[in-house]
Amino acid sequence: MTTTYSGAPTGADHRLSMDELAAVVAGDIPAGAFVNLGIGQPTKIANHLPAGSGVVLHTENGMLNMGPKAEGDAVDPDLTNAGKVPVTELPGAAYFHHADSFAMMRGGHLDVCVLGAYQVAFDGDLANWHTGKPDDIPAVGGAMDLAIGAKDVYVMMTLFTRSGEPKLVPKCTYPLTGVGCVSRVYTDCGVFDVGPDGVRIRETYGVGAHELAERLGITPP
Amino acid sequence: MTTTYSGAPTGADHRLSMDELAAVVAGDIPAGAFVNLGIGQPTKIANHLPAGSGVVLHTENGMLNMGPKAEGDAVDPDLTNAGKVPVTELPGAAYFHHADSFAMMRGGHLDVCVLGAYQVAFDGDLANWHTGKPDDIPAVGGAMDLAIGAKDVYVMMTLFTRSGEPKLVPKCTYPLTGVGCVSRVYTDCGVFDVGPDGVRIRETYGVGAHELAERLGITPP
Amino acid sequence: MSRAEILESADAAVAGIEDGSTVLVGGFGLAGMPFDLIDALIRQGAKDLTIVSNNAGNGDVGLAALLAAGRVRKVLCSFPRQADSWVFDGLYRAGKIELEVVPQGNLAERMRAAGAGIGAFYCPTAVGTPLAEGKEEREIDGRKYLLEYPIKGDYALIGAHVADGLGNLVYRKTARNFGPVMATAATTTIVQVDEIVEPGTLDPEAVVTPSIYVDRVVQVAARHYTVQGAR
Amino acid sequence: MSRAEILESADAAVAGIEDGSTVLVGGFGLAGMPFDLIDALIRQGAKDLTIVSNNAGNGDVGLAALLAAGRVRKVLCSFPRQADSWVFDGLYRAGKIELEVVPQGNLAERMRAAGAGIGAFYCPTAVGTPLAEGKEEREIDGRKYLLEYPIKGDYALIGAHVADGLGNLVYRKTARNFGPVMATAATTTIVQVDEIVEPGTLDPEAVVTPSIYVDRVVQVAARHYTVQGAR
Repeated sequence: MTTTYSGAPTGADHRLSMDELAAVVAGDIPAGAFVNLGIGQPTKIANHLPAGSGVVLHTENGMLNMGPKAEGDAVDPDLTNAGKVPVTELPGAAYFHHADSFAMMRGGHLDVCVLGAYQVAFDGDLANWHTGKPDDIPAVGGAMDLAIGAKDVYVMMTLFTRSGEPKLVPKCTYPLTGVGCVSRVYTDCGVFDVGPDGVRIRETYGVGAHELAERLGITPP
Repeated sequence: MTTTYSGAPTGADHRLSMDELAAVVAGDIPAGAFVNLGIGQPTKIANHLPAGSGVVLHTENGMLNMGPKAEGDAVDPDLTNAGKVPVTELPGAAYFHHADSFAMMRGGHLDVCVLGAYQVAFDGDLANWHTGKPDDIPAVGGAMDLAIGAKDVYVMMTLFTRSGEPKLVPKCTYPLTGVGCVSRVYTDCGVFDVGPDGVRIRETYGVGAHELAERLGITPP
Repeated sequence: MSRAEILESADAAVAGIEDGSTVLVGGFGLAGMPFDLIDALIRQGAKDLTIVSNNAGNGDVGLAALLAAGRVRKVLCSFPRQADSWVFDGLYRAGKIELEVVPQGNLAERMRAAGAGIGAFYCPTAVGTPLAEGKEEREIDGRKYLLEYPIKGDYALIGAHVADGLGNLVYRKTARNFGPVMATAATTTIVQVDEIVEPGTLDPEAVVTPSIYVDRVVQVAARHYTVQGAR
Repeated sequence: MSRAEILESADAAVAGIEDGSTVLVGGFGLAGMPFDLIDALIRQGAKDLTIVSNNAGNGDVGLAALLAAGRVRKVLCSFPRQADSWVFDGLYRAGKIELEVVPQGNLAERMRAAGAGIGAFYCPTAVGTPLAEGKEEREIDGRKYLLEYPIKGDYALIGAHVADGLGNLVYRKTARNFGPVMATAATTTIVQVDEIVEPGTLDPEAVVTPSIYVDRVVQVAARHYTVQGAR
């Protein structure tokens, strides 16, 4: 596998907070796109989509044109997102059952899906469903369906674990969610393209591209 | 294959008209059954279902609880049966698309389907879609889906061709629509059970069971 | 991707359909048939088309007119032979058009598979018949099945009843037929409707085709056609 | 077959469910969960059940209570591990319950296949992952797929919003989730609804589950449950 890096531009002089990172991802989502935002950090992206972007949010439990989190009297136990958090509906919404919802995903009709991850490999392999620890109860939910479904699968995560291990790696050590499915990785330290041609640093935050490449084991072309 | 006949009762002293036969079939359809009536003669059965039978008619172009043929102002080009004849809707109707409609059929949810036929074999093979003549343009429509779909597939036809050839035969010579799919055959001359155990005469009209068995080549057990 | 375009004319709606395209055409007989889009396609001129539709044209209008104009190389359909399918009959007997006969339910399910990302499926329909020729057969749980592959379209032309400004669709009665599956199975789905309303007008519980499947919408004048002879 | 029975109580609705049955249970978290039917099933006493549901119970109610009562031999679900899945977690770690983890979309599609008479289908989900183990892989048009088989239920217990007297159903918002597919995949489908209306009241264009899929219906009191902690 080829791994490349160039003198990628420094996009910010500090590591991004997850909110700042959500804004970066939101800025890369094309106007009018159909998007699924995975449970956890990726849901924050919705808060940063510009007004009038026309981005339509899909939630795999059966809805298009999902609105923001429901508050107060708007909370309806029959209307939740995939994380089981109460949400609202926007004008032009549509409900459908689970087989139709996942057909929509598996059939490649969504433009972008943004997921969290334990690990992403330079070639786009994704691990985000199972730590693989023997006492861990496996639970996959829609992770594997999401991983292979959208036209573009983005990952949003911190680049390093709390103990400092890189989560963008030459090869995943955690059990895989999908093979070669991720095209871009957004992290607090930088943004990366991944895939069959290997990894490329697009932008860095609070760290130089050369230093980042070295820490991740990305070798120059 | 075993073929059996017994001294089947004579149900009428004359060959039945197609309308009389439709009444016989209607009498055998259980109350509350979900039924698909094929194009042509079988559609007449609807006229003989007793009031309050609760039989629900399915039309494979996407409707349950289809009502009678539409007349006059009730004609709506958007509401037809599978024969493209304008029909009406009954209270409790539901519309669905073609994939859902054929899933309903293929999934074995219909109780009874009544079809016309060129030939039925003693073991339940059905030929009703193609004469097999070289200059004939093949056209199958929903025939093969209907043949394998319902819990019980009945055939309604004249027992003999205009030139006197039996249409209930030891083995079909016309191209098959489905294998071993028919369970009962209603004809102007009698009613037959067919299937893996062979053919059995249930009832005859205007002809004795022995004479009928002889004409059809049904040998005693 | 992205919100459906609302176009001013059927001609604008069918712009860009390339020669050699596979075009899914909705309708069962006349119900749901997108006549205005087909007429526009005839004017547009794309040729060497593969048409996927339940029938192969009735009378001299719609699909029959497209066939008569010599634009169609091949038809995949369940029921080409009808009392009024003289245009197709003539072309077929003259060897000027290819035909693949597909059972009606398989036609629908194969397009559904295309839209749903299913690679292939085992289907019990047509086992033991001439239409099983060349297909892989497998026994599962004591029943025989044939392996069927998806049918994907470059374009779908469908008729619906009402669209909202985002492209969500509802249909009318049995005119729904193939529209919803074809919308999922084509790269570009083009829809003619009787009416376009504001987003938020359609009941979200009753939307049949969600906007994600719809690329272009055009409102057309009320359909006028006779029902007689539509067999 | 035949028109749905309208029953007076949830207990009457679940009568006859045999030991060893496979029971499809609707709901995604709490939305659409048929709590009254599950409570009645606990009272009814059937044991050695295989449960197919998206989750494996939340808190101490519903499915979790059925599990706690020791009635469940095996669970097929996509997401057993949740913040409040302590009942399942305990049973699983004690080796007292079997688990088959199925990706959420495959769970839905496998039940759809059961309802639609599809023998098996090639699905791209989970290729190259631990969940591909033991499954047949095939490359079609350059993409890899796994062969997936139908999941059929003896019974389905689902929650819907309104039924008409024939058994036609509509749902509410995302509580629709697995209900419509489970209704097609079970031999006997049992539904709890908020309201039963006369046939002809529901819009035929908006019926989600046609009456043919519904065997027993019971109207239950308004659902009261909290949303907090439902992850």
